[in-house]
Amino acid sequence: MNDQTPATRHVPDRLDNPLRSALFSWPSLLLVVAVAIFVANSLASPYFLSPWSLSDATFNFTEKALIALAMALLIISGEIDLSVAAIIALASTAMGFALQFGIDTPGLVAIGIGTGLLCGAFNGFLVTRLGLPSIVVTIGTMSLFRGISFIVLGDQAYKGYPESFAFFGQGYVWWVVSFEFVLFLAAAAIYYVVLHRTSFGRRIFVIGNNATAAQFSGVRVERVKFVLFCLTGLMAGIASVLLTSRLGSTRPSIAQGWELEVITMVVLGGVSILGGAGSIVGVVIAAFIMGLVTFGLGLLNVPGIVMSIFIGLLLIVVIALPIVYRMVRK
Amino acid sequence: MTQTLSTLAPLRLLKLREFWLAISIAVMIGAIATRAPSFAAPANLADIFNNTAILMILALGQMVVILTRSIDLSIAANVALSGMVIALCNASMPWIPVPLLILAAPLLGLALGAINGFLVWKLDIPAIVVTLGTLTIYRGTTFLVAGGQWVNAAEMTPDFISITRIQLLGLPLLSWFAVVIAAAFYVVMTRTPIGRSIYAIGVNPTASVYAGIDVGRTKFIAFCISGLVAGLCGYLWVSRYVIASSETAVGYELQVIAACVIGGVSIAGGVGTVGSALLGALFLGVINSALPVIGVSPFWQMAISGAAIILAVVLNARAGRKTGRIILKRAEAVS
Amino acid sequence: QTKIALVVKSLGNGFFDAANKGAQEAAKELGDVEVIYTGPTTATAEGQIEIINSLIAQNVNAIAISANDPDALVPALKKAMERGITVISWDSGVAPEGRSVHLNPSDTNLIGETIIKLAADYLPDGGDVAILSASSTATNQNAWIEAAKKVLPEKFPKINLVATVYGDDDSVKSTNEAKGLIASYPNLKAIIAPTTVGVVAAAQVVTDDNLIGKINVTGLALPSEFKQFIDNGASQAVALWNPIDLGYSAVQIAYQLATKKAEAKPGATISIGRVGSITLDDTNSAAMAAPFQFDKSNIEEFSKIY
Amino acid sequence: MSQPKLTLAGVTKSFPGVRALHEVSLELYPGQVTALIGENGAGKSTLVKVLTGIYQPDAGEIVLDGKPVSLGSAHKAFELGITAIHQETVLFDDLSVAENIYLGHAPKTRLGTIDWTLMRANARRVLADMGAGHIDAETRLRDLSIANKHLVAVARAMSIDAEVVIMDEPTAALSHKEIEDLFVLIELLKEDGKAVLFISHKFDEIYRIADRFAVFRDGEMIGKGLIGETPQNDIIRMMVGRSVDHIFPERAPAIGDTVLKLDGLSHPTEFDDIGFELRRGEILGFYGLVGAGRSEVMQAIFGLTRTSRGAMTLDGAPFAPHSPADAIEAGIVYVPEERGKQGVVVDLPIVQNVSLPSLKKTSRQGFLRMAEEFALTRKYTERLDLRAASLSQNAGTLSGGNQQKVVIAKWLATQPKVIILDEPTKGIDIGSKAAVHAFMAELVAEGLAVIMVSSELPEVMGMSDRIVVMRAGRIDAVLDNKNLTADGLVKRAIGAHEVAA
Ligand SMILES: Nc1ncnc2c1ncn2[C@@H]1O[C@H](COP(=O)(O)OP(=O)(O)OP(=O)(O)O)[C@@H](O)[C@H]1O
Ligand SMILES: Nc1ncnc2c1ncn2[C@@H]1O[C@H](COP(=O)(O)OP(=O)(O)OP(=O)(O)O)[C@@H](O)[C@H]1O
Ligand SMILES: [Mg+2]
Ligand SMILES: [Mg+2]
Repeated sequence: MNDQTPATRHVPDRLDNPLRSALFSWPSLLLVVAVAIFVANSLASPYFLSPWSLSDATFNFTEKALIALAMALLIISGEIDLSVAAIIALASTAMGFALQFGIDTPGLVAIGIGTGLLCGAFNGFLVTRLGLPSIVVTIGTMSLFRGISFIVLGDQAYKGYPESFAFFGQGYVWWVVSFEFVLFLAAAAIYYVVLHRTSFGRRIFVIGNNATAAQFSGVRVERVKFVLFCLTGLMAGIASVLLTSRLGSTRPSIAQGWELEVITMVVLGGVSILGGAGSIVGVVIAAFIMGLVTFGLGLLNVPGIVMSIFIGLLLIVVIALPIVYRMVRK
Repeated sequence: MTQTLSTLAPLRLLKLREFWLAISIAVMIGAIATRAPSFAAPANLADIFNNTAILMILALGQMVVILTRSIDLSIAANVALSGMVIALCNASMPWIPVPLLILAAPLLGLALGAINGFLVWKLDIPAIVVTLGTLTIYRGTTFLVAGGQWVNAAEMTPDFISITRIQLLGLPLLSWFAVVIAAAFYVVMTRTPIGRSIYAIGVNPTASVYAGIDVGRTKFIAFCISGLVAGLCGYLWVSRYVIASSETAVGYELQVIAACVIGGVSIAGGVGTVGSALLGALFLGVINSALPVIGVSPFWQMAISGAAIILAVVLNARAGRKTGRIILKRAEAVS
Repeated sequence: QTKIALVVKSLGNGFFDAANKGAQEAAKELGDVEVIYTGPTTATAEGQIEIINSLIAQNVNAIAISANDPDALVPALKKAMERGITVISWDSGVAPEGRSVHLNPSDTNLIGETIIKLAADYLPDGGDVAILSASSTATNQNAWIEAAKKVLPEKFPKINLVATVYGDDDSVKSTNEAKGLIASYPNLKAIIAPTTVGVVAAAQVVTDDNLIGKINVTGLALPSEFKQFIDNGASQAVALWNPIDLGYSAVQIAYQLATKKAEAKPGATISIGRVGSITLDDTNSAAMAAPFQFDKSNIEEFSKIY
Repeated sequence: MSQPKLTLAGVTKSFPGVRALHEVSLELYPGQVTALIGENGAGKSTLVKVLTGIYQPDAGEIVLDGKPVSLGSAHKAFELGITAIHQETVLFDDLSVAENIYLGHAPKTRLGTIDWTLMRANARRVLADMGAGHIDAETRLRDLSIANKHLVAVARAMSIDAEVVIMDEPTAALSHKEIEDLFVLIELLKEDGKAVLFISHKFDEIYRIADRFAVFRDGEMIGKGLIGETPQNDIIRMMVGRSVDHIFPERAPAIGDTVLKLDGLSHPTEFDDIGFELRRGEILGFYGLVGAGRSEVMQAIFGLTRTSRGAMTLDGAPFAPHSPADAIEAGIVYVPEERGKQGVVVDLPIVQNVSLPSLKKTSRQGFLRMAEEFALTRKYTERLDLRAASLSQNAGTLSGGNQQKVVIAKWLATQPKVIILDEPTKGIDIGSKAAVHAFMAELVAEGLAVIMVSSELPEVMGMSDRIVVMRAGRIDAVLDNKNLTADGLVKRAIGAHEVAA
């Protein structure tokens, strides 16, 4: 090579201080918000700071949050699934249907989760194999899945789930710690590791940033996306088991409108809706924030629709804050 | 006119798609008529058109936003809030002339749309996030302004309810609203710089900047347009269903998006015409009116419209599939 | 102080707002009672469960609920009872294991018969009728329709029930379903809507489509919301019980049970202030008065009350 | 000498962390072509964007015809008669040719609506005037060939009756023939008295077409003058701060056995009957006009494009990749043409870009090991002399040449058998270009087999052992790179030799 080239210079691994950047990251901002809401809640209502209250509060969001974990991965990869709530309805219907044939608890759980997985695979097939935009596909499957529940159930309900089945949505593992909550924490830990500590997780980020470059670099983009759709369906199936167990019955209209709440959770958690960025920690904190806000306001008997104003404002304000801060500083 | 059409609508393919959609709607009506002859009667068709009028108007507004690579999830919440405010005005101040209220409704919607547009433009937050937020905010506000009450038929003035029902040349005024708005959209989208800019920023935002188009401002205008028609539909909705509640049009945003998609409006932006949005809405309208008539259980309705959406998307994708560059053919053509 | 939560199917519904009036009246009468009027915005079971959870946390003394789903609410209400909260259902019931008492606005069979009779009275020659109900999961509507179907063959042989459709207590859906009924059954003579939302939507459709005189809309309606349709002839008569009394009674009963002044067991009699008293049957439910009929002669007067 | 048409004084423009332009001054004269020269990232395109109203300068003055002007938007700039053909193709695939030309300044009717009839007529006239009458004003841009698209971009610039015409690397995406056409057009502009700013990395072009030059380095104006009075070496020294003798590296080719063999490989619409052999230690050049289908063939080898007929063998064994992942596993890698879109992931750190195809190697049972990733990245980026602040810097913040190095490093880390380079030096400055060429020589010396697709004749002739010439989706000839003439190759590429023979 050219002999006038200076000797190879050393390029450091990183310039920033990882601790410092963690301190100024999205999850820390959310954590501050979460703590503020927690404090505000305990000041506003004398009932808030009781272990049973807090435990009850978790039921309002754990099922949605379980789906949000998988949805976060899906959105980071640049896709979206609007059919999750409909999957819950269909999976629940499948379980109720199986119940008519005397299938017992383990079988029901398997059927619920399996149905979710199948629905996810169907979405994944349409999106990756036929190359259709996921937002449109899942608007369609959202009607289709719930529609099938309506065809099967009509105005009827399935009830009479076995005693042992009630544990998933109503049981406690230890004192006030519910099974749902423990399951959520465990799932969050697993998703954290998958997204941030494995090569599979790395590929999700790469795909979300630039699917073409990912493909040109040997990432099997379609396969990864397919797996993510399946995972999202699977989590919706699990949520369906929990919700069905908690309600003790199945109606085709359950979990109506959950898809937008799940997506709100994910976006509030700092996942870029355009794909390529986000963290599980953020999503978990966002789930807690939404749970705390709704429960706190519920204690003050604020109607749900008014709570949603808070959630909507929170979403826009929290996302706008760093942008406005940057603008003002400039 | 026909000559202009061929270049206006950027895609010949798309026109073909609209043609097929129109054909399939006609075939569907024909098929239903074999089972229920009254279905194809002009009066019933006019009725279906009238039933679909609001969906068509909203689909046009949504299309404009989708063309700019955005999406307006708050469109139905905007309908609810504008409708509620107008209904409350009418109920509490019956002396305000109804035409004034009809004028106020779109302005109110415009203001709500402008909030979306402003957040997208100035803060550069993705449209789906902004409208996901304003969706809940607008709906909650609907509840708050009415103090949790509904406004029902008894509280509204007779004029307020009946204006949209006035028959003109065999169609109710509601249908004429849709006709006039569709015509206006056609002119705006094909003949005005702003209409073309909306297409341009959807096709290629970077290139638009180079062509002197302010992408943010154009998106802002698109949201204003969608807000404007949503506000108008707020009045139309309340007048048609004679009730204003915080649950007005709940979940309807997805229907509106589905109408666009069925019509072939590309969710990736830049592709879609006034005709396509109208036909997409009409397609859904015909299905919804037909199912009860041919005796399909109401419980099948949802699954059928879901399947229709998926089918339409698959077919649209087939039609729009890139054919490659075809080097070989081109080479033969040259030699 | 006794805290009683009046949980309704959905907020904003005129029927429940009227019930709340009665509830507040009862609270004032009883003195040391606070009534929390609450409910989801959309009529869903999940929405009601979240509300029940927060009521449990607030240590309310009693919950009086009009349920969106008889089964799905049971686990949550059971939990409430385990934490010492008195739970009763009213208007739309909960399965017995999820409540101590259920207060029917009226006798189920009686309502079933009344809604058919309202149509039959104006159809001396009989004919096709159809039912436009609320949501397919609404307990009370389903029970009434069931009862109506039972009495049809014996008492109203000339009436031909051609369809039952569901408008989900959503004006748009109800409107579309009503239109669908009219289009599919050209000989339709009456639409029976045993729901205050559906009945208004159906009457509006009949008015719009110039079918006044051809199709009679009837069912359960709030006089204040429905007056104009009696006036314009879209409907001959409708019926309803007094929602104010219903709310009043629900709070009264909840109070008696929560303060141990009464006990919930079959055969027990509970006094409900100015309305009188009720006696529990073997499923611990009781019914109030027969539905009251409104027509041209009295709608004016009642539309000022509720 | 006439007065300058346009004068810049003290123009400064900064981006977060980068000073793209610093107190730049420049004059453009009517009837003259000024060449703007500088390394990648010197600030040339930034200057173009400032002049066309897309970026607003932080400081400085722009004077047009003696009057200071402010260029608040792209619209304002073309109203003042400044027009540009930008480095990236910035057109609208789904709009018609006429609208592509007139978007933003379409003729209006009396009612203020767009006059489509007049617009189409004008578009036809503009195209005809520049000798592109074969392009139908009503077709959708998507349906045009790349060269014709470029002509539409030129037509758009011409549709504005501009006094100042700027061309930012207009020839980078064009091949020989279109470049010649473009030069004719530039001559016409000169005759018309327009002031032209011409940006290119190719010195032969600059010396052919330009009257004056200006050299940028790190955002600053280093020198300017008349092209005719300044030797190339002086300009290069201004540009890089040292002299670069760009001679293609001397190699002693040690050609080994056949690694990759294609036999009758065909695609339904894009290419037909492609057959050649690639041997160890060899650089096989692919030459052809843009759109000849070379990239399509390469992408088929890389498992991106499905083929309809034919077969491939790798080291004698049948090879039929279904995806790039298959190809990479088999030892074939591809440095794509569109660096920004297909090569690097701009919003991810360098280290993640480089380790991406090697994740299997650096991770253990699917779990990431960052230390391994950094080690791997360091090894290969140092070898390529990557200039970066840190390895955790986002790849998008690097200059074009350095991004290309990241892509190459990524592939070297997989230790491939065959490396395909598609336009490896497109848009790369002369310094980096020499580095890439030297590096290719090293690779083959180590026993790799290299396929190099290039539209640049000197590069093809200077680097290749053998040259495959492609035309319209078919192989025209496979030639030993001995005693070939540039003229002969071009004739083969455009198909003129057959007529002549
Ligand atoms: N929008 C932007 N944001 C941040 N930095 C930018 C932006 N645009 C350009 N730069 C930086 O400004 C510098 C000058 O870039 P510019 O594109 O003008 O270079 P150039 O001379 O045109 O190079 P090339 O020959 O590769 O085209 C580079 O360091 C580039 O990374
Ligand atoms: N009609 C077209 N529209 C858009 N892009 C095109 C068109 N024709 C060619 N291109 C682009 O130009 C580039 C070259 O095309 P292609 O790969 O088929 O030919 P090639 O002979 O390999 O040319 P190159 O020497 O540029 O690689 C590719 O990036 C391709 O995407
Ligand atoms: Mg440049
Ligand atoms: Mg190429």
